[in-house]
Amino acid sequence: MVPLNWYLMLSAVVFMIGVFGFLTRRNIIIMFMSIELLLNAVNISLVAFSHYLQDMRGQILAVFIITVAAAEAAIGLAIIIALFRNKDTVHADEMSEMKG
Amino acid sequence: MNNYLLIPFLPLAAFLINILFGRKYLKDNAHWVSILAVAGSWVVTVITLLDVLSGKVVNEDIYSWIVSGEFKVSVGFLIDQLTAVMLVVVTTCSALIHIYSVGYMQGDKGYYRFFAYLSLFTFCMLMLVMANNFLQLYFGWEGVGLCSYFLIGYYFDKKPASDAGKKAFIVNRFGDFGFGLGIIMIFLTFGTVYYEPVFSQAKVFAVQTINFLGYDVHLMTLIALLLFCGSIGKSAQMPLHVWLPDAMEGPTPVSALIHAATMVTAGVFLVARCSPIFSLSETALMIVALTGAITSLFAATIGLVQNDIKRIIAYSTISQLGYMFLAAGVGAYTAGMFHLYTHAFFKALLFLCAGSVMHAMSGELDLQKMGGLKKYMPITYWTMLFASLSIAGVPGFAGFFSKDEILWLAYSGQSPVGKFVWAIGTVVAFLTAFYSFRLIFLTFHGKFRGTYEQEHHLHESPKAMTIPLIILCIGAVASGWIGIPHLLGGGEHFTEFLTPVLGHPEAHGTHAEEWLVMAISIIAGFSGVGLAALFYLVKTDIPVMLAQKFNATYKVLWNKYYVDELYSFIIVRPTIWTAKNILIGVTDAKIIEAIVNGIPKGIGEFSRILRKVQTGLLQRYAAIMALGVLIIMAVMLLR
Amino acid sequence: MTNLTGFSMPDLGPVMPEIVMTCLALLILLADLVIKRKETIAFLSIVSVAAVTYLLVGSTGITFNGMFIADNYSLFFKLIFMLNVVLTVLISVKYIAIEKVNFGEYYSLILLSTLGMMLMASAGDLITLYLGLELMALSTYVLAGFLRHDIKSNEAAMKYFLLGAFASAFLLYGTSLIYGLTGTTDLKAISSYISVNGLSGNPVLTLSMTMFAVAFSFKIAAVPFHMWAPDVYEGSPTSITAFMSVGPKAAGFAVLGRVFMTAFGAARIEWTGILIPIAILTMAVGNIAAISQINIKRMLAYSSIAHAGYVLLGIIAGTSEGTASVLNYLFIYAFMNIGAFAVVIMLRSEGFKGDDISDYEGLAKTHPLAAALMLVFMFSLTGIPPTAGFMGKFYIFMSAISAGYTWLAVIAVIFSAISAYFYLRIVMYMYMKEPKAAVQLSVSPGIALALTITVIAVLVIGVLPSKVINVARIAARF
Amino acid sequence: MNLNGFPILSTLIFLPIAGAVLLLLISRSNENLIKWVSLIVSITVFIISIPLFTEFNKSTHLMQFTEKHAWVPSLNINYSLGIDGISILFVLLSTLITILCVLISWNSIKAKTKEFYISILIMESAMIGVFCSLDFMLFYLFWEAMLIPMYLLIGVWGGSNRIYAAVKFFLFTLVGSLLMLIGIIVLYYQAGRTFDILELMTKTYPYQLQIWLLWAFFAAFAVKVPMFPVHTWLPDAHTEAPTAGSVILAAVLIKMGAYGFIRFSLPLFPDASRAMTPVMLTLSVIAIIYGAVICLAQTDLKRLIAYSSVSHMGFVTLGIFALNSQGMEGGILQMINHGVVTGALFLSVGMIYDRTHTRQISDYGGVASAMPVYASLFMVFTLASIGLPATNGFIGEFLIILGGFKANQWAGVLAATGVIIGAGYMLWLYQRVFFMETNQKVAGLADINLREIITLLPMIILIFWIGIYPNAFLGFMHESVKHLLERVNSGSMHEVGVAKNILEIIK
Amino acid sequence: MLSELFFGYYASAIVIFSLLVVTRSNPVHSVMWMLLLFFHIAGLYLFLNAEFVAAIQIIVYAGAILVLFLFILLFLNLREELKVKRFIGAWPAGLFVTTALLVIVLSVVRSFVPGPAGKYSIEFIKQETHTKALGKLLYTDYLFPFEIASLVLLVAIIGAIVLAKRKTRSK
Repeated sequence: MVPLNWYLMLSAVVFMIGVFGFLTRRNIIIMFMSIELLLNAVNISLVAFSHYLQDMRGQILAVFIITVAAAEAAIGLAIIIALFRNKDTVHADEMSEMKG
Repeated sequence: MNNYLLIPFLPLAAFLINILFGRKYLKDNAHWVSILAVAGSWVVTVITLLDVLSGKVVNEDIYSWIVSGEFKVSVGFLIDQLTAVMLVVVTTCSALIHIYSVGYMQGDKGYYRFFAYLSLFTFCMLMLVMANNFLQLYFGWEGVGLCSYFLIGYYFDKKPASDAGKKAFIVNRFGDFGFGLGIIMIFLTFGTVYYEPVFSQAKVFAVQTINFLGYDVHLMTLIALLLFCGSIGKSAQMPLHVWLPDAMEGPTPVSALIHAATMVTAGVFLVARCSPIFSLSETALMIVALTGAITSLFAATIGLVQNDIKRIIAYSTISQLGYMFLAAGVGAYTAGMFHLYTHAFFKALLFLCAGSVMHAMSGELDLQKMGGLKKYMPITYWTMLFASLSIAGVPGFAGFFSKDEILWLAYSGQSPVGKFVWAIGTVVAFLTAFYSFRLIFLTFHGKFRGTYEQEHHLHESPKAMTIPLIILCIGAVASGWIGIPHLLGGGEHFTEFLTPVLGHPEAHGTHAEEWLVMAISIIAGFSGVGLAALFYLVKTDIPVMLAQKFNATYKVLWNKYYVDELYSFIIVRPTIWTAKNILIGVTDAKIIEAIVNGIPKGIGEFSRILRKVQTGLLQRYAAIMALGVLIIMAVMLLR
Repeated sequence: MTNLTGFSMPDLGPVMPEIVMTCLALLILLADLVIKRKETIAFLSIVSVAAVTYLLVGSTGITFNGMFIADNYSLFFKLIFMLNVVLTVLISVKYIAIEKVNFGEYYSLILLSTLGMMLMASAGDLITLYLGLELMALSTYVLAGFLRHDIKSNEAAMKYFLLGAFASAFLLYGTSLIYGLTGTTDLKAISSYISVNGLSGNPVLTLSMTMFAVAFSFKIAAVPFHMWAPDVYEGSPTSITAFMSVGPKAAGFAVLGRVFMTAFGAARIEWTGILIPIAILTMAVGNIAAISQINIKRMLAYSSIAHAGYVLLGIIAGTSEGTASVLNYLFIYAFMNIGAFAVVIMLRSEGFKGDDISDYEGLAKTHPLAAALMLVFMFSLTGIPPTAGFMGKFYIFMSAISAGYTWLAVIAVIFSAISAYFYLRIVMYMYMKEPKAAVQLSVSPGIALALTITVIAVLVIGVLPSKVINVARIAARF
Repeated sequence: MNLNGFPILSTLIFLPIAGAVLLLLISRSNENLIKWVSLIVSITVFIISIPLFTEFNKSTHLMQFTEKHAWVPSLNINYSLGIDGISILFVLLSTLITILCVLISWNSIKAKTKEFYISILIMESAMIGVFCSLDFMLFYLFWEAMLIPMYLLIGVWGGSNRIYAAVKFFLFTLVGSLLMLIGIIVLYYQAGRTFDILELMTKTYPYQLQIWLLWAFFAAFAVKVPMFPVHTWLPDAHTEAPTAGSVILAAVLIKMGAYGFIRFSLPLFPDASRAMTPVMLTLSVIAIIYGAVICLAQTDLKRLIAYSSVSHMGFVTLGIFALNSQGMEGGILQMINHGVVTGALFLSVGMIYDRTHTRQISDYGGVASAMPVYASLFMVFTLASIGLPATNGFIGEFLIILGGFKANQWAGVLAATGVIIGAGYMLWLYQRVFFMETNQKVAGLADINLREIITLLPMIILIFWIGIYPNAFLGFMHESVKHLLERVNSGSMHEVGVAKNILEIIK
Repeated sequence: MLSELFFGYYASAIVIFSLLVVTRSNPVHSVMWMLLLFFHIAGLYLFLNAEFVAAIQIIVYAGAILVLFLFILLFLNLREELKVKRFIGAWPAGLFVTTALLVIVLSVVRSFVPGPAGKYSIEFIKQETHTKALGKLLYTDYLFPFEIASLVLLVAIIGAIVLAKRKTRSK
């Protein structure tokens, strides 16, 4: 029987890879994907919990997270398009109109 | 009681009328108001003198002035023998000088202002003299200081005059600083500032010592010396004498009234009034005597070489005041008061004569430019001669009696410094005679050394000026006669009159010694006159030769021992220097402002750094967030 | 577990305001197709908000077995949200016309975002909390990027979106840990589980509390999670900045209060340990960074960060008095902040951005009334007595000191003195400098009404604060 | 006892505000109407304040004309007003000063006159409020409310460097008063949730807490007084403020700091104040000498007078912390005197400034010959400022030096030197401005007109009235000061004593 | 023993694929690796007998969201994208922070004590079939979040249209 901790460690690793991607990649879309990674990591741990706690709540939350992720993707990409139309770049570090 | 009120409040009324309506309405006949007021108070003074003579002493309060906790003081009058003497002196001199000023100040544009200030001065002096508590004395004290500031600085558009006025006031303030502390010490020890209870309980505290600023000091000496600080300031004794010579910038009647007869004597009056306290402390009396003696010697020496007629008389005033303090110092308060009484007359006379000489010489004051005025101004000449004879101590004249009394009592009193002080007194007598007659000979005898139109313009002063001179001359001569000593068959009425207040001075010498002392003082007086005649009438080259030979001492004397420069070097310039560079430059600008402006500047700097952190880069924000999470987790888990 | 047939319809009474709000939002979305004049849509949305407010007062209770709690606490917050919506709509009517983004969706998105906030305020369960938060967040991202043609607005939306998603990921991770630990996501059940099993020292609990603290700090823009606020406030349209500076922040505090008070009530010492450094940092950075700002929107952003710091003091106090002071402060904060933004909006006219502080020079000469209004708001934000700002701050300091955090109150006082400097700078520019260019104000009935409401509220509450304080004290007992 | 129910103090506070609102309605153009309305309002306020003076019952230390209404019941904050011997004189001073300010700025304020008079009227209500309030919160509200109009007065109508001065004034006072706010709240909880000052005064607080709170209150009051280290805002504020502004600042605002010491620091923290008296005395003596010496080197007329008020206020704090009845009464009287004298000095400087538009002393000289009436009035104020007997200055200074000497001999002696330096710089100023040759810049000046004389007349009357018959004013204070000193000196002495030996037993 | 082996494969696959997603310079390759990642995660869910969630994972994530990403990538001109460097300048700092976070979280998670067992035992789910159980719950206990989720989707639609629509039709 695979102990619960392994799942948690797996989700933690995936989470941290997502964070690393978010912090270091210049391309916004990749940053966006890293966020999806984060959410998936959380889903893994949730489903694992619901399996070991024999309770459905985790999976329900996972479902809701997936729906919200879909909504986020829609809006995120809309913003990227609007940005791309004006500034023709998709790199985060070129977006520093406002500072100070 | 109410007629006594008239004495001070008549001049006050005159002052108010003159100051309020002077400029527009009274203009040139403002003098009537003041003269009537002074004359009125002179009349009432005579009445009070008669009452006091008949033994009626008054001590009454008018209204309660300050009440704060247990500190209660009110405006009140104490009329006793001492006050009566002072009242007579003040009102008579003031009245005569008022009349004299009518002539002297003819046509001056601030005419009404002058008379207003004169009346105010008389009011303050009378309040000072008639006070029955120390605070009202202080009120009068500062009031006369203020009037002397106004009157010295009367020609305010001239810098030296306004400087002199300011200097007089500030130097007086130094004295009043000590005086104020004295009054506070009195209140703290006796619980009240009224004369009567303080003097009666004085003996109770005779032996007590007190811790003053860390030192254990004999209580009575402390109070006496603090009060004495006030009198040094007011009566221009060492070291606070510097303002009197400069005060000559004011009009001459002012010098006559304030810097000869009345205000400067207030110091002596204070010592006399507080005799119960002073007599309880040996050291205080000794200090008073020594200060008086040294100041008189010091002033007399300077008087030898001065060429400005008013300055000479001013130094002679300082010297004579030294005499009075000398007398008080040896316990002979009555003698001091007697000399004050006679000195008021002949010194005022000297000043007024100098004034009429100046009037005639159209403002010229330098002795070197005068000479041979005898034939042009006979009345001024004779009155000034009598005054000089009196001051020189020639027997028969007022000065002789009062000075001799002091010297005798100094010699025979049992004060430890008596003999030493007597010796100095005799030397000063010789010097006084010398410079007084040097002045007479240089102005009235010999040939005229002034310019042609001055000579052409020479004339005797008008009646308004000469009548007061004559009256004063009578006073200068006759005033001594009421105090003729027993030795010469006199009744010593003056001392008897003042004994109830000031106590009777005991003399332990034999008649022979008394005769001896009198003889020595007469010899000193005549030799002074003779020497002056020799120097300035017969062989006029000797003084010039002496001046070159002892050039150094001559220069020191001529520059008044450089005391003025010394003060400005020690006190005035360093304070202003500290104010300019240290206080403004350093503390205010550097330390406090640095902190006060520094903190906002620091915050501003820090805020600029914060703005740099906000680079606008998305990843940097995310990195900082992640870092934040990391730190919080680390702190929370490790705690 | 009831079987399918025995399913009892949960009592919808308490949820009625939310349901009505949803329907009205959709109605307005449709109305936009029919009605051409946008002013009527604005008017419609205000009417709908009024209707919801009327409903709100009556509806209290717990439904959906604990997921939705409509108690006094959430009612007070919903009042703040309603106030926020009304004022934002009023000030944005003319503004979005000037900015040429005059679409109907603007109003429906605002209503939906407010709906999200209402759900957050009365979320009794972490799931509803997360979904409410996402609903509010998503609509606010869109609103932030509403000026499609302006690069700054796009950038603002992008930054807000990415960092928002990042923060909500942390929230989810925290939720999953708590779920794993306690087996439930219902706040009351969590708190009873923790107190029963005495988990207060448990590292997982601390970790999840930190995660929650991070997510909520992001929402209320507390340092070090505040970096997004200045750029987003500056970039997005000013009416939305006003909306964002009050709405989401208040919702963040509502959730912060509820989660930490009920769920983690037992582990109070731990989470105060987390919040105290955050509060101090927030006050420090908020006040100090604002001093050297040149753009007024950025300055107001930093000032709103600083105010978040002060409110955190109330939360740290942990007592019901503390929560009451938080409620009171947020209510007053809504008025003065939106008032200040309204004046900023008035300056925005055709071809004149009106964002720089130097545009305010000599305003007192050209437009004395506008300058006077700004003066009142600036002094209120500083916390000078006759204004409501002082009452808010004073009550916060009182609750902090009564909870024993006197030293914290002293630090807060020193920082609010520093804040006086940059608020004063605005007043100084307006009153003590000569006007450069002739500034032409764009005044509309909406803005005029909003300004009157806010200025009266600021002055009246400043002088007679007892009404608001009493209501806040009742609301604080949950 | 508020004379047949008429709430006199509230009217005094709210009438000026009503006046200000009335001014709001008047259109900006007819300035004359604005001026006359504000003058009438200030005069009516003064007239209403007179019954306070006549109806005052001098035999009791209890508060009179008291009013109490609930304000924020949930936090137990009440709108309670009342005055006693200590605060009555200040109320009268504020109402009188406001009239003079309106008169002095009749035609010297050209720009934005409406806002100017509104600020002055609001200032007046804040001032009266501070002196009458008996509830800490109400006191704090008025204390801070006065910041805004003063900031605007200095900032908008001030001189060349007004912005720096206004901001400096605002921040100095704000930082101080915010620390006081914390002190107030701590006190609120310490004394069982009450802001009522009278109730707070009956309680005793632990010694260590008293020290902390004393220093918190010291921060607020010392800045206002201003005491030595925190005084640098005063010269800037005074030189830059318009005449009316610097008159209000000098005459009333500065008094609030000292009033705060008397009303709050001493009675609330008796042991701490007694322990801190040496520190306070040293600070006051430094302020006296430092302020006086620095005046010697000033070149700007207003700056000199400002530093002279630092020195005078040093006297006041010396009097207060002498903790004996002479010192305290002298201190309070000196606060009134300083208000009258420095107020008058600033009024007269304002008059000459309107004519010559320069504040540099070197530009003046020989003004006496051109303006004799003005010169004589200025002389009276100079003498009062030096503390010449028969003027009000002397009474205050003498009592303070007496009280100071009783408390600590060194303090008394050093303070007395302040009097000498004071005479020095004032007479030197008077000489440079009025005497000596007439400077070309001030040659043909017109003497002061009737309006200006009327402005200065009340001051002259007050100077001589207090100088000659001070009991009219000292009479008010006796009971209140006695009560205050009983509280400070004995106060919780025995409790502390008891507490101490219990500690011994335990140790 | 079989389950550990099975889990080992899945876990390592997921970790490798996510690393590849994050590090590849060509965004299209990243999307491809992500697709594989989602499949493996779905597999893991099956292993944890959450069939319905796995199905949704495949349909929604792999099907909808990744396709959306591909559309966006079409906008990019890939050649210019390849030349530019992938990571921001300060990427070591990011790496350090992430590894530190990982270490902390792992240390906490290692000693994890799960909460009380709920009612939904695995046998019950098998007997009830996972989708029915999930569906019933969604429509009874979790009706409220379900409705909110629908609103979230609505907002997504409105937002996408408002922001991304080509021609502005404002008045």
